[in-house]
Amino acid sequence: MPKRDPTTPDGARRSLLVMWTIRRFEEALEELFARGVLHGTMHLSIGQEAVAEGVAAALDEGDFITSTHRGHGHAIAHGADLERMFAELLMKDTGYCRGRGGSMHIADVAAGNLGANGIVAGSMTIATGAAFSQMMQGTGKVVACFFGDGAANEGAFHESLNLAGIWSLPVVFVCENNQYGMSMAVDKATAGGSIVRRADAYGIPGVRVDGNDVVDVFRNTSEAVARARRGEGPILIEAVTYRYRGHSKSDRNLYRTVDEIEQWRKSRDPLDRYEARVIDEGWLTSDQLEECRIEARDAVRRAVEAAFRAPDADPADLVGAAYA
Amino acid sequence: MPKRDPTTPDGARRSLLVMWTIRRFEEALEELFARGVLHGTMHLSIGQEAVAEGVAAALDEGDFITSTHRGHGHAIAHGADLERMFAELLMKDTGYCRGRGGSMHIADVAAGNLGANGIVAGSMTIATGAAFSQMMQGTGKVVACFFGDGAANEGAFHESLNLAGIWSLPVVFVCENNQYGMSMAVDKATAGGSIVRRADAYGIPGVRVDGNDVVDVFRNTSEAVARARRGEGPILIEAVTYRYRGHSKSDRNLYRTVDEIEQWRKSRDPLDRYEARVIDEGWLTSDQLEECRIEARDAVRRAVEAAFRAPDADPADLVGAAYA
Amino acid sequence: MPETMTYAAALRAAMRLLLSQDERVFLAGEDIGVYGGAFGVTDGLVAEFGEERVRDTPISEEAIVGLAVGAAITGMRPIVEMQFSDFVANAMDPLVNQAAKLHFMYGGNVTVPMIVRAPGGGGTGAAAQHSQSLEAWFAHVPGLKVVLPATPQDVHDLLLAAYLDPNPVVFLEHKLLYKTEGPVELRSRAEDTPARIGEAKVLREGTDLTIAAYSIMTPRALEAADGLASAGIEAEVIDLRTVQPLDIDTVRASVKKTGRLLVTHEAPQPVGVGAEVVAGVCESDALDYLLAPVARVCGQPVPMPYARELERAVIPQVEDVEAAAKELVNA
Amino acid sequence: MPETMTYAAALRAAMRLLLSQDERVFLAGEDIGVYGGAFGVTDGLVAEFGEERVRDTPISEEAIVGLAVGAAITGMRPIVEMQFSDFVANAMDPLVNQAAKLHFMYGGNVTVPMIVRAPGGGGTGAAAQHSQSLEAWFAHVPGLKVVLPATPQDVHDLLLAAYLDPNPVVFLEHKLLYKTEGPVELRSRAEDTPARIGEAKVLREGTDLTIAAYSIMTPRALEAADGLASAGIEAEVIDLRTVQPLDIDTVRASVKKTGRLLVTHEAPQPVGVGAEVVAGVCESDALDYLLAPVARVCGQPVPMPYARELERAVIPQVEDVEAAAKELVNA
Ligand SMILES: Cc1ncc(C[n+]2csc(CCOP(=O)(O)OP(=O)(O)O)c2C)c(N)n1
Ligand SMILES: Cc1ncc(C[n+]2csc(CCOP(=O)(O)OP(=O)(O)O)c2C)c(N)n1
Ligand SMILES: [Mg+2]
Ligand SMILES: [Mg+2]
Repeated sequence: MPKRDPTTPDGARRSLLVMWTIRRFEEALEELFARGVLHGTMHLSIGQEAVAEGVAAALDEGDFITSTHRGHGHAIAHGADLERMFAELLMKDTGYCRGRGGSMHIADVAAGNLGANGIVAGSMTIATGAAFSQMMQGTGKVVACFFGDGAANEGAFHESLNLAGIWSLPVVFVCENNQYGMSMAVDKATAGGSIVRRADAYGIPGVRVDGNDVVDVFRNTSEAVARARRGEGPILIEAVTYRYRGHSKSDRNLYRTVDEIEQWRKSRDPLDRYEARVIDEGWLTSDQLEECRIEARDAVRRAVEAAFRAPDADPADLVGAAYA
Repeated sequence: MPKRDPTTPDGARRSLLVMWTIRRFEEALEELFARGVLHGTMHLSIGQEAVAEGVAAALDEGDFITSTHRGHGHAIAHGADLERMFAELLMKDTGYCRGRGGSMHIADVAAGNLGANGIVAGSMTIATGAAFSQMMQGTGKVVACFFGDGAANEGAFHESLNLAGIWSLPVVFVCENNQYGMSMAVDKATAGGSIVRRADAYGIPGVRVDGNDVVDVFRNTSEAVARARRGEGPILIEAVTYRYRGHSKSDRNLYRTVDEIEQWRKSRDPLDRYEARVIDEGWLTSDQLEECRIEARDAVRRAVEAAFRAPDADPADLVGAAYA
Repeated sequence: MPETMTYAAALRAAMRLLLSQDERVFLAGEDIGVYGGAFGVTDGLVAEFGEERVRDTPISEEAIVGLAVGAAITGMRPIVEMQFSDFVANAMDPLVNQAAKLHFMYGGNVTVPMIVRAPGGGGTGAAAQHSQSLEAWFAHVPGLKVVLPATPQDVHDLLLAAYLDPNPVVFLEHKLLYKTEGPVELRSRAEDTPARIGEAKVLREGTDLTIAAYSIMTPRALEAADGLASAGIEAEVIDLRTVQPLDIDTVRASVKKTGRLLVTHEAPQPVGVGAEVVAGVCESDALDYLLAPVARVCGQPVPMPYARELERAVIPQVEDVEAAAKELVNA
Repeated sequence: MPETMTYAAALRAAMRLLLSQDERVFLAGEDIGVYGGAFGVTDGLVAEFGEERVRDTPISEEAIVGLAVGAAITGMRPIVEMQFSDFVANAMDPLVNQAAKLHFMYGGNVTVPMIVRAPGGGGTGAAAQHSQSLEAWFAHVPGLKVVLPATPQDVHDLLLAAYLDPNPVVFLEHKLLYKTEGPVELRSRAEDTPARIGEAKVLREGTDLTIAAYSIMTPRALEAADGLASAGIEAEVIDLRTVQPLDIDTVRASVKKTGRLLVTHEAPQPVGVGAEVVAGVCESDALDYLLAPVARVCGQPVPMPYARELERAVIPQVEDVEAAAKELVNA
């Protein structure tokens, strides 16, 4: 999708639409899951929509993202086709991965989504390689690498930031700090207590943003992207946010309180806050707001319905499929 | 070996003896290698003796070390038996590893040397585990973990410092920054340009010491060890030093100048400097100095000779030897 | 008196016993504390034994296994968990270059008594990066032992046996087995375990062919044998239980009796454990007893797909074993 | 006209050709620049092609392989080096969980054309952590191809073939082969390579037994065959050359001719490539032609020791192959 500025009327409409689409998409998945028509598990990013959209909005056409196990939002914000996403989860041959990948592996390499990844921090070295590729080819393109607070303790984090640092690669590392890596509170897992502070260890800038404020995410990412595009190297952005749902479908939420969840939901929801802002700043009217919501809901509905009608993934196609 | 204070007359004698022993030991190895009686390659620490001794002198009886591919000095400073070391390199059954390990794998776990390691940064997670063990068992013992500047870019570095940091483990991470990881200059390999600065990322203290000054290494390590022993957690020490010899036997030294090597050797040699200091401070007389040198030389000679007489490692013992 | 319990519960009971019996034992892994582990295996243990001994770790697989190595060589008895066995890809250095090698490389002067538990296998829709069966890698590495229990009783007994072993043990559980139930005699001391690492077990006697299986394929092989029986084919079913060491003698003896060999595992066929079983038979005098070429029923050589029907097609099913057995006998 | 050159030089020439021919190709690894690589394989290439395309990296194996994956899926043709194949233990996630899986897992919409070069094997006194032969791991992973050239000509031609392959290729060189010499016809375009990944080669015809080998065991098998010939035994020697895909048809055809099979590799026997070769034969009609149980001559099941005599005892030698072959034929 083309760059958009969520602080302009036109951009606000598009950003709001993206954020509502992400939420409605994942709510629809929850329903499908409850109906038993999905397989496996899934990781929902409800509550974190501002990070996905704030980053994606700051990217130019042709820029790349790498994503995580909690990647529906990233894919949608980067322009994924909803029907193909649903089709993937519904095990259809028309899905992004022909039913072979599922929730954790939505990818559209040609369109610049280098893929969701089931390995925590698994996409960090890949993002670094893709950024290297841009530098070598002189494309002027940038890679935005999403990862979680938990991923920041993997060796891959360290090796990636170091390599990107010494070679000044055009990659923006975006840590979605949603307070937990599964059940592990970020403070318990992170020596030093701060992820963004780690940037300094690699001599690169680090910036902490309000991950529930799409405008804050957008502005800081835009600067980081511009800097990277100028060849000045990587940046680490820590976007502070929160996940409302359990880690995955098996989560009993024993490691946090209902109160904590409610607190975030009530006072810091990224959609509520952005909608209020959009009205406040006069970027959109409340009618236009409502139109966005409806448009998102309808798009999701249409996509599910269409996906259901698609042909199932075909076991006969598996022979030799491990190789190109 | 028991703790010793290189700033006292008795300690100075012992520390000097250790440092000369390391140097003579490795010079003897060079000779043996030239004579073709060794197998494989080896990594000499000539020029870095002050780090090994400064750290080892700060440890109490019962404290642990983990070591690297360039580990002869660490082992000797920690009290290894020279004859068993030579025997190992000479492929004798009486060697520390019964001829199975060689230069890169001198270990004496019972005596607290948890082992040299051929994998760069390979001993860092092990040191962390050993420190965890001390904490769990309440031994009050500390682990000193040697590693190189190159190792600081491995994922294991990151995961180890993070884990030791959150659990406040009694481990002192000692980076021997000898300016190169094989042919790679530390500045080229290290984003941010500083290894000690990385400590801050984990919320632990970092201190840079003159690795060619045994007193500076000793004092800072002593403080770090005391702190770790009090349960206040890990520290990162960066000891700045220099390797005179090639990385290993196959090194043509194309990545640095002869001039650079000479500069270090002439003006910053750890033995020259410590000897001058020892005289200056009146810790030892020049006669005592000379005695140390002779004692080291003789000990090395005796050890080689004895090792040569030992029985060869026996292939018949290999059956089932992979398992305890 | 044996109680009926799940594989997960029997495994948990073994860990509980070890934590109670030996203060050197500790558990470490991602989300094994209050979360109870991704599959609930450690559920409740942190409440019972505290956060010190049932340790949630950061997401740092290399450090988790390295932690175990360092702790094991200094007197502890670590049992660490990889949340999914696929993530051991991040910990191959401490497992293979360290744990497996130290005892030998350091001349026998150290032992590395540690257990790495890891759930493997597909069938849960978790796709390519969360469904692998990697036992072949570990069985190929001298210094490691590799255990793959198939029943609640075995998972209980073999964990105790792994604890008693002074070597690093890779203990591979199959996700689909966790909820399976069976009778379990709980041991009251680890030393009471009757299980021995390196002993296969003949679960069903038969005369027409030998089916060698392990882990999830063991119950499937038994079910196939039932089906075969009603077609008049009597299969002898062997649960290998451990693949390093591998109890090839039991397989050879069986082949001498039945004259036919079928090996089955969920991991892909090329250079899998099945190949080793076949080779172990065909390099012995059991070869002379073979009435037909051997058969392997293994996972299809593709990464594990997500979609239910694709996954089913990749993973060997009861009917695949049955069909292959029939073909083998009727060939 | 073929020139005589070393294995290392022939390999370097292939890299030089690829760097010249295709600007998407780059090399990355530890000390591959001015140092020339730990074994001198890349010597001079940085002078020729510059530091941009012949990239010294930090000591970060996971990042090196991950770099290759990210670059490969965005249009580059990376050739990266693990300084010793043992260090791939640090890079199993990007290699196995990423490179091998992306094409399938992402529904075929991406290819990962990359080469991971790695020197393996013992015989240099480098001991347990610098001497492993890990091909069995990779051959077990769907999505990877695994190549182990034994001659200067093959290392040249197969590197070009690996470049032409759109899949991730693990390219395993043996340290002791680097200095071996042989005639090499240098290709002037990658496309001119006659080598095909998945094609074994019969290097010597024989009637009494089949010896299947690869990498360093190929020259040893040939030497053993010479010895056997003087004892009146005619061995057919097959160089497998690639183990994934494995050209089992060539082995089967040979066994049908000779009636006896000996497989040899330096890697330890359990669940090694040799087991797969045996299984591939014994699950086919070639089984019926076997006049004797198969034989495997493999590395002893211990980590690689340092001492020369210990190392010799662990690594299969010419005389081990010869002795086993005699036993097989005379059994
Ligand atoms: C290498 C690896 N280790 C562990 C896991 C299991 N796992 C999946 S998501 C997750 C938590 C990740 O936390 P974080 O990075 O903060 O991302 P979040 O789930 O909060 O979005 C864990 C432990 C995994 N998929 N990969
Ligand atoms: C995991 C791993 N990668 C690469 C190597 C090869 N290697 C051995 S030593 C070395 C350089 C290490 O540099 P540093 O950590 O600075 O230690 P130094 O040699 O300078 O003492 C390299 C690349 C190795 N042994 N292990
Ligand atoms: Mg998180
Ligand atoms: Mg160094």
